[in-house]
Amino acid sequence: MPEFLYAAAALVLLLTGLGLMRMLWGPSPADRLMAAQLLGTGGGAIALLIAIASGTMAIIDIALTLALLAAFAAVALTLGEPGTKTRAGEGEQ
Amino acid sequence: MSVVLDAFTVITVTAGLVFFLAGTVGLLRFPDALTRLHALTKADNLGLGLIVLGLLPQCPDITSALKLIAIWVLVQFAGASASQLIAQFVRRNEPGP
Amino acid sequence: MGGGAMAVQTRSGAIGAIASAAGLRRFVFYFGFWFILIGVSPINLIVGLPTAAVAVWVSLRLLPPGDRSLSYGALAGLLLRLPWQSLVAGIDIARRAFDPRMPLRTGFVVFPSRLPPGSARDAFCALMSLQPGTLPVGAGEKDDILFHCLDTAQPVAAQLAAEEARFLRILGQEPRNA
Amino acid sequence: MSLLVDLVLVALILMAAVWTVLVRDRRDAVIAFIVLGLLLSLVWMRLYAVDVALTEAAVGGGATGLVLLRACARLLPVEAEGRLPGPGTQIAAGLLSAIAAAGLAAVVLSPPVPYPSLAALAAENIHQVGLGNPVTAVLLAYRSLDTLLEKVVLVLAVIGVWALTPDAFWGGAPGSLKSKHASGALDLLARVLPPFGIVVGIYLVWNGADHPGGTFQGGTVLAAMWLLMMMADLADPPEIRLKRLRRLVVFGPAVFIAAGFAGIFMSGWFLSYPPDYAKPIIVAVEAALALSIAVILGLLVAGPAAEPPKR
Repeated sequence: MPEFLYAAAALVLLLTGLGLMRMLWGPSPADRLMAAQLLGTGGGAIALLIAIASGTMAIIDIALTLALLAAFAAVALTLGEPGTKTRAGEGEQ
Repeated sequence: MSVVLDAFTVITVTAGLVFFLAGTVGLLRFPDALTRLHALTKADNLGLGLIVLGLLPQCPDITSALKLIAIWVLVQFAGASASQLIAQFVRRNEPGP
Repeated sequence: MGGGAMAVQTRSGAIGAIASAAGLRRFVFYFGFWFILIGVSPINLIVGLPTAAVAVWVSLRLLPPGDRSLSYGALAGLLLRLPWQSLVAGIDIARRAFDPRMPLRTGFVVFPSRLPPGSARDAFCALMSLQPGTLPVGAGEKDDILFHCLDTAQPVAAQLAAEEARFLRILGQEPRNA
Repeated sequence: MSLLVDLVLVALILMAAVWTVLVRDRRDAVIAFIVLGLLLSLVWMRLYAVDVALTEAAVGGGATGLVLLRACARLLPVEAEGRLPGPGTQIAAGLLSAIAAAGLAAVVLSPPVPYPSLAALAAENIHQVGLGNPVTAVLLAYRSLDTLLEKVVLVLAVIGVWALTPDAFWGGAPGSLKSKHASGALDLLARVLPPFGIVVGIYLVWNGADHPGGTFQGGTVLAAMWLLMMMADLADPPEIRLKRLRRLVVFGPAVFIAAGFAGIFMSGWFLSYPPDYAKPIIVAVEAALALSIAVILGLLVAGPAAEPPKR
């Protein structure tokens, strides 16, 4: 069984890695971010597969951390937009 | 019994891989950003869900099984939030319909 | 927790808030989450108590309990449907992605929502973004929610209305004319 | 099979790294850097260095993106005014980066033989510390002076960021992190996620004594939750003149130093813990450090004060 799970982890890495073509192609930052998002979910799946395959339960915590912070890149994207308030005087409601 | 559980794991994890493939294919093939977002959230959330389901019988104890399910729920919620945030970003930055 | 600025003023009320019915329910919930993470042992129990208390305190500030009582039966039904919905949505995507002709009829649907703006509507949007073929992309005029759809030939608005009626039942409101 | 995983991983990392450097748009470079962080976390996992993988997942997945994309937004008005660094500055920056990279490459490519390691000695004596996680034992017992100084550096970093405050704004609050575009999805996320994040953050710190995890991972998760609330306008960045805030910043290092001095009286040396009490002391120091790290990381992202103090 561990061999199968390791192979599955390798395949998830390969598949989500292929998705990174979208990071190269774009065209918009949103498209590039989607590739990162896909890799985040895939990374969680890889962590869970390896955790069970190797019996190293601590690796589950990596998937937990990735899951908890999965939406942060998408939140951060709006920070980098032109017109986002970051300077004095503009920040008031 | 263990053979049945192992077969269950192999089948569900393989199905999960199919949906990760679908997510990647959709992300690369679909014509515009909003359509690609559908592929991103729905296909790979299901992919992760099936992998979690397949790993449940292999968990050494009940708490780690529950932990896996909790991770899947967190990813669902994060995916739902992230896809809406990215969709709103796309709408603002691309003159759409 | 780092919320130094928002902390402290209401410390005296914190224990009272946690002792309320909603606070206790949430305390059990986060305490359970703590045990899922770490496993059961006496020393973990001791650390879990203040941890859950802090989580409840923050949770009560961020999501104050409403005066409506939730229908837990309807909520459980919705949560049980979630994995099934996820499966249908994923198969829908896979079918379109793998098909060489790629059958897509994307477009926007304006859905007039009966939910008031606020956390309830946001939660509805989050749920709908996990549904097959729909993705909320923002607010329209007045109470409208704008949805991006994979297949505009489907009766999307009717499906959304049915989902909204289910959602309203959780909030303890019987759908009036759905 | 594992060779295949490694090859794919290395290829992806090289691609992400080269793309980060080559891509011209700053925001695209940051996204590629986030991808690089995720991949690095997988590498550490592959090496079974779970502690490091956790740090990379928390820092690379959460904090780095926020810091860098906020920096991008700050640079927009600077760029609009045409105040870009001249060719001299750019060449100097490039040269310095090249020298740093060459130095690192030299160290990595020509290690001394045999490779110096204290791992066996550390593992032999770990029972004296009473911790199950060797990484935490090394960080907080064997080389605690290094760790202490690292945390003091974080305090200095906050002072450095605050020093950029214009005189008129001294003591005021950092600029709002609130997104200009209101979003129900962000609001819901910032109302639902923080309680879970608090439980996970404390779990990572507490679990870190005996299993992978620790102060930095837990502190980063807590900081991310605070920042999420600030971005959704559910919490305001605090005024930097607040005594309470400043006490929180120095609380962790202060507890650490106090534990160090206590060591002089209890067992003869600064930062030496008596074996029977080592674990409780270390856990207390870790808890205090995690709180300070959470506050410090939040303040570093929030940046220097950008409005005058109220009243």
